[in-house]
Amino acid sequence: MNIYVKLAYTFLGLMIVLNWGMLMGATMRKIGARVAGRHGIPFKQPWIDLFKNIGVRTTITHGIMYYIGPVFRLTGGVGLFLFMPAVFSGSPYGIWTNFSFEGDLILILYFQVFGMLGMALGAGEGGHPYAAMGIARGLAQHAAVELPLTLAFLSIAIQYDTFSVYKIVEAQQGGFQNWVLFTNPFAAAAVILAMLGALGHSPFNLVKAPNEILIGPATEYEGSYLGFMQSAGAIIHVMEAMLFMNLVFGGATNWFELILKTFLIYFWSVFVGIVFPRFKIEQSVTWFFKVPLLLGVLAILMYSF
Amino acid sequence: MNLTDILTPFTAWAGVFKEPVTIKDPLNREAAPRYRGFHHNDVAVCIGCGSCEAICENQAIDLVPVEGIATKDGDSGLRPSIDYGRCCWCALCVDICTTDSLRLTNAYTWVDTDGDNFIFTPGVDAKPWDEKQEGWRKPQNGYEFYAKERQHMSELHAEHRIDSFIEFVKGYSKEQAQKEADRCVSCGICTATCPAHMGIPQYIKAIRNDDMEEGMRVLYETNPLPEICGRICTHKCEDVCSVGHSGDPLSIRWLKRYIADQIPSDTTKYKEILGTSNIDKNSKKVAIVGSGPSGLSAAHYLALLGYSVTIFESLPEAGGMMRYGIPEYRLPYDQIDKDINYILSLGVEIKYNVKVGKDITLEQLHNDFDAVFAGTGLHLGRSTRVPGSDNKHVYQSVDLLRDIVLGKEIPTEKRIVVIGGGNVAMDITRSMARLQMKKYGQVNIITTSLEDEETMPADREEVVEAREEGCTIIPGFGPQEIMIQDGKVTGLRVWKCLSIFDENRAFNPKFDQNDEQIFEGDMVIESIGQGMDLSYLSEETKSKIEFNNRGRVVTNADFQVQGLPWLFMGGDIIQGPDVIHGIANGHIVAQAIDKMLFEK
Amino acid sequence: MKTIIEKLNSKYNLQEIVYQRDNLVFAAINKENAIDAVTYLRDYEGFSHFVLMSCVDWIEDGKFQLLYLLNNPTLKSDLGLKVYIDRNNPEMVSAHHLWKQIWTYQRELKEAFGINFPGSPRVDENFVVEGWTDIPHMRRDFDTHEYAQKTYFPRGDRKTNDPAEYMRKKLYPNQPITAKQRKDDK
Amino acid sequence: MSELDLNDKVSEMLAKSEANVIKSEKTFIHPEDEVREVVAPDGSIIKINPIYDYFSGERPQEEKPRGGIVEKFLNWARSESIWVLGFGTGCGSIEIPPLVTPRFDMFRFGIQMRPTPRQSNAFIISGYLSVKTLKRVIRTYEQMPAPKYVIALGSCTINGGMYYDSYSTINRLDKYIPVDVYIAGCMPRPEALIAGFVKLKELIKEGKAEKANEYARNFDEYKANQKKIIKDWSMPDYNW
Amino acid sequence: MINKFLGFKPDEKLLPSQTVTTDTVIDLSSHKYQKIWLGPNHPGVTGNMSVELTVQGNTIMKAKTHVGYLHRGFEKLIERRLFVQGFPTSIRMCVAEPDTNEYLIARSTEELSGYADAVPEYANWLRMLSLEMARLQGLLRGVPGQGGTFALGIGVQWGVYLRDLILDRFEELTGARVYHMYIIPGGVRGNLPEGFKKRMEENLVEIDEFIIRIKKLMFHNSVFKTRAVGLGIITPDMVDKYGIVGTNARACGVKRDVRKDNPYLYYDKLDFDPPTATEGDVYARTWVRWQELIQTVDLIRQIMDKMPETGDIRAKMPNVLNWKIAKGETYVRLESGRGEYGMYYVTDGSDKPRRINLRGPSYNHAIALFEDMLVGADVADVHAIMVSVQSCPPEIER
Repeated sequence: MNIYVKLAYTFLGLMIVLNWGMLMGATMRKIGARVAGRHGIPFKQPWIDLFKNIGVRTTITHGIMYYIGPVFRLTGGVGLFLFMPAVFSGSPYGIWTNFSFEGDLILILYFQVFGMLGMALGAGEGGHPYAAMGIARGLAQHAAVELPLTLAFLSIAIQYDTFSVYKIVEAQQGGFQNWVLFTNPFAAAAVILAMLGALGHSPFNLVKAPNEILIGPATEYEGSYLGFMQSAGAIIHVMEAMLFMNLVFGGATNWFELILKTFLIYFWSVFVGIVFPRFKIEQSVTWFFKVPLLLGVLAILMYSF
Repeated sequence: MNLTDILTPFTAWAGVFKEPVTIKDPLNREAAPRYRGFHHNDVAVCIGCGSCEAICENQAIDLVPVEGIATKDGDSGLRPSIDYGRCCWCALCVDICTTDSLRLTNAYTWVDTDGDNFIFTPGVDAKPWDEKQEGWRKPQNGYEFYAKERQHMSELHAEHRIDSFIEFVKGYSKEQAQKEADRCVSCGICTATCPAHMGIPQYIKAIRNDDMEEGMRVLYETNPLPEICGRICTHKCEDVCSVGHSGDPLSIRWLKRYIADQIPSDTTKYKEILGTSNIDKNSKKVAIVGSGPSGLSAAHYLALLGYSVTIFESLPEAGGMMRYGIPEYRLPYDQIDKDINYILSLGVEIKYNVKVGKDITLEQLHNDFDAVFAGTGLHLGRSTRVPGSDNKHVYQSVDLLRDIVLGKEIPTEKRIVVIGGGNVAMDITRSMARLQMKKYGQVNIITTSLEDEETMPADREEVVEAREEGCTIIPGFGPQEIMIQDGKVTGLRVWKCLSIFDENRAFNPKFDQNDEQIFEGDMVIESIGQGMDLSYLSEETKSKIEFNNRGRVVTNADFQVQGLPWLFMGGDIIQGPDVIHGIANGHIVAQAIDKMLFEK
Repeated sequence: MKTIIEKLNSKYNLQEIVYQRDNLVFAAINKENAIDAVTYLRDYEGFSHFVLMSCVDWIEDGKFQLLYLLNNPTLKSDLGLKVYIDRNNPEMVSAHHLWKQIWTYQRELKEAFGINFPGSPRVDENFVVEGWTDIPHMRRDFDTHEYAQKTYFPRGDRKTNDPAEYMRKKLYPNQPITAKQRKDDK
Repeated sequence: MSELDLNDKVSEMLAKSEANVIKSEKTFIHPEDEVREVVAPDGSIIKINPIYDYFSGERPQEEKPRGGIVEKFLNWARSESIWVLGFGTGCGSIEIPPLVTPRFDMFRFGIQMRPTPRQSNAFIISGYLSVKTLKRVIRTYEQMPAPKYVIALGSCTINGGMYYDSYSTINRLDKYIPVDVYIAGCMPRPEALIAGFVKLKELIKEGKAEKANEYARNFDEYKANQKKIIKDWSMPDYNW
Repeated sequence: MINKFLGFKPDEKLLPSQTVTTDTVIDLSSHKYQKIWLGPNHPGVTGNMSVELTVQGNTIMKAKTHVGYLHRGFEKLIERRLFVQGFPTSIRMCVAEPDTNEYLIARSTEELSGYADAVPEYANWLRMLSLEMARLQGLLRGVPGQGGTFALGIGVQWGVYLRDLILDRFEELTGARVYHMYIIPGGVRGNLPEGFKKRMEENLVEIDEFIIRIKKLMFHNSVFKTRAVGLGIITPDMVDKYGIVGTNARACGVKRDVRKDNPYLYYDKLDFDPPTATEGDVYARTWVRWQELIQTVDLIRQIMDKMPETGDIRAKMPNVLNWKIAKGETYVRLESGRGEYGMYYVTDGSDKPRRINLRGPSYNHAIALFEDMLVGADVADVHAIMVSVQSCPPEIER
């Protein structure tokens, strides 16, 4: 396939993911509102918010890293998309496999941290004490989440003897009994639990706890930077869900399946998040080091021998 | 951490299947029927008393003039304007509103971009909520900010008072007076209506503070006859009292009497309180004809200003109509003397039994004095001029009342008919009733008037009291004939009166001839009004002055007679029979004479 | 309660003892004995709950009246000890060692009335107003309305009319009636 | 400590306490904001003035609307996405919880709460403002990015309300920061608040809610008013 | 066991919080500490106040409460107002439970002017109803609000909705949602509207159901327990030392309730027993408040049962514009949702009070107690502790 056509498709895919991310966010908020007994925001709200943010006139700078923070975050999201197959079409060179390649799982693990690092740098430059505090919490928690997650991924990699996400997806085709969820339950369990931390909902959202530290890293961001971060957030949420879908829940063979599965995966964190308050950072770190890590270790042990 | 604690919270998700409880259209949601929203004022009912302004703790209410609402008796012409930059919607203004005109609707939305727009006059400036009926109104069930009922004035019971002329209204005790004074909202609307413009809220305040000397000073500022006025004033102030709009009006008259009663009858003490021990005299002299209320009032204020005042009185004692027209049970003579003695102690001289026009002419007075004030009053009775009214058993109430005071023999018959519905009619009715009681041991007196029960000019309590005393009062009949048999009066034939005035508000009674009644009586007393006796004016003087269509002398606002600048006339002969008007006239005349003599 | 008051009276010589209710007594005590008495009440008579500390400005007597209101949870009774201090030199012994919250009250009184409590922690810090330059704001001679009027731009040219005065002007403007009004008119 | 030192300390303390009985007219500068000398890493001594060194001293500039269809579209977006700062300045903030909860649910109108001034564009002044809060409000208002809107609740912001005679609260808000919409009431009901938002939306759509530019234009006037009552200024003239 | 085995729990001795006391010397220039401000522009603080924190990492070394952002000088303003004008002003002293202020003002003036026994019985029952409704609406916000401090927003949403229903009833009864201005010296300002009891009962049924839901959501919630248990402990010996009252005292076993100790209105005719707990931590305080919620619902039912059908609502009092009270002083208290709430009231024979002084429970809870409780706590817990001691800034600074 022509590289330009490929690029064009990837870009189209990115747009779909961006819009789906926004719609999904709105839907989740509406569901949350429904539990509380109200209607919640209109579905179009994220887009309006985005345009509004672009329309903000005042821009305040705190230095170059302050600009780059949101860019890093967006890069993290886009990077995840670029190197991960979106829709499985039976061929590693399919239209929606993007730039997936052998060993992309390792890159993906890196990109997961990338956004967080960008935020750290930008927020640090912003100079707000709450931003610094939020980022310290964020990094601590991220490390705690990353550990069981990585163990589970490694276990899956060992299971299928590959670091290619495409191949892992391919291996899971042919019915849900082939999903990692059933073939490697320990790794799946570790992922499902660690997912709660990765998707950043309660009880693991102390990073941006408004009760204590306003909204943490993003405290100083306004206008188009914030818009940037919102769109990055929308992409990342879908990408995280897509990653777990690909690795644990058998991937997607068409866009509809992708949308359904990412929705359900994302919904899982909302499902837990609405009814549980948030942990303090040492409590959440302890929690991740307890159950998910143990499961991750078990998963590794299961396939290492 | 156990499994229940992990799983139970998920029960909250049950809510996701329920219909949201959100209010669909919050912009048009009706507030509760009792909600305290925005103000509405029924401007037609409101009298602009300003109680709302007084009780507002935020100074949110201003009283502003409103176009199309005139200032008149009992209505200041002002209406409350409310600053929503101050209001806190406590509705105290509604709760105290004397007329119940102010209320809060249950409208609550007012959004504006300009903060200056939030001042408005409810009821005048049209607002979207004007038609709303729901909202906060004054609560019921015994909720009142000031007592609605006046303090009961203790009186002698009818049985005990009917056979004597002693004063039967006992006056307030201190506790009663303070409770009554406490009802006042100090609006001051009464001041304008009072002909003398007395400082009513001020002296009521003095009662609340139990400061009688201050009260006395307030009284004497505008009224030198407080004891008299405290008893027999026509209290027009009480008719407009804002407290009276939803409840009994304040007993302003009794409160005035209370103050005056508290000060002992001692002219030195009076002078001490009022600060009139030393008055700088000037060389001007003023003559006053008649020692009625206007004459005494003028004398008082002129004396205060330093004039030498001489009063010429045709009767043996001072007081005029107050003494010779009002029965003793309403106004005891010692109280008249109390007020008059103080005035005399200021250096006013009275020449008794001197009838101007007969013993001395007005022109002589003009020569001897710098100015002359004539307050000669209405001492002539008016006749109904119905057939038979020239009979000798038909009397004039004024004459009878005067004769009672003078101690003459009063012809008292067993059955008496009185024609008239005013206070004088009541006075003669009740006086005659007392005489009948003394003479025959029973009362048999019928009083009839043209006006019906509601429009009778007499004070309500007079009518009630008269009935208590056994008098029969039958209003609404017009006399047609005094029936005479053998030169003796046997009764009065009357027709039912349908209306008194015609379309042009001219006196033109209409009668229902089918409804004829005959009130039997051995004597008839006419009490339908009094006329003035201007015989002391010489023809020459008369030719210089003008008379209006009612036969009264035309004066300017200062009661200076047109054409004769040295002559002032006032009191009943100008204003009609009313003690407080007389006092007010006297005061104005005193000021005018002062102005005339010193500003020339 | 009566016995406690009597005991306290014999010990410290109370004045102005008022039984406001059965379980609420106010009494004045000398400035020197006040903290002593409060300590005694806390330690020996069971008045362990400190209710409030307040101050009343009796400007006409030139005095501040401090109030220590103590509560006895077992007797369920209150005792208010009043201390009069000189208004021109307001100073009182600090009681912050007795209860933990008293320094807050003393800090507030310092700001609101200008009463000094030497040794009380943070007593000079701002409590509720910031950068206050006028006389202490709770003193009676501080006129808050006047201060607000001249400081805070009240809106608009509102004008009100006294009904009696307005009616006089409308209905009988030329009749100078009372001595006072005569004076006003001139 | 020698006796002499102790005496000095005591007299110093006394002087301090005397000075505090009636505070004299002086400029209040917080200790952290005082001009001070610090040793730089290279050993040189530099003088710093925190208020002017740590903050931008620049005045606010007018930012004219671009106009045309783009501006119209943006105005529509702005009106449909009003982010309110979660700063309860007065008692009116008690009616904010009902707005964000099921009964009135203002999210459906595109109105959301934001915790930081940087991300908010509407500021609800919920009633009276004490001078102490006014200082924070000015600081917060200036930190909000333009275009920004101010909704003033209740009598207190219009003409002082109940507290017209209080020494501590201001009488009219528009002397200190420009106000877009006033809502009458003490306090206004949530329904009235929603009506206020509807009005604000209309204004934004019509392009009339440009009060941030007005603030920049009349900056000196506003500052003079603010400084007249905030004695304890101790902050830069404009808080970016 | 597994914790020990895995050894993930850090050695508690090494945690800084264990070494921090109120006496710890803090030298800011050592750069070990950072100063951060919580509030006043901060969604986490209750009302409009601020806490100046000196932190080391996540641990608070020192805390200072700053108040005065809501200062209006009520006590000064009421000195300028007539006796009847006091209550609309006073009600704004505490926005969370406004009726308590009205009652105190009314009761003080009645007591000092000798009209204390003249208040009609019906009015007193209505006063009690409105006070209990105020407590109920406060608790409906407060109990889930404690969950809200840990980001359990859903309970707050329910709670505020139900509070709104109670506000609707208030609107019906008093004519206003929040500032009711209902209890006036001498009585109250309105009778019970027709059908009020029925509508109230409907709401109470809904609240009963909510009480169960919130129990499942909060008190059977592992994460809530993890956060709240053992946090911000008040020990019984602190109660008298800091002047702690109300639920804060009851949650550590010191049973103090003005309704029981010095019964006012007709509380002695009602059957209730204030709930207590022994632990004295945030969880216990919330638990006590939750039980109080049940009890308040029950009390409202009892009041509606026992109150007379109708009657006079206000005593015959002097004209409000001319009302003067002889020289005197008193202290009146009641049990608000936060504890003993009292007013010291001095009159001097004029038509305005000489001095009033409000004793709000927050005055002690949110300054002296709160500052000392924060030392050694985590920054993330500041909000939770602040809400759990029920700080209410407008009543501190008035």
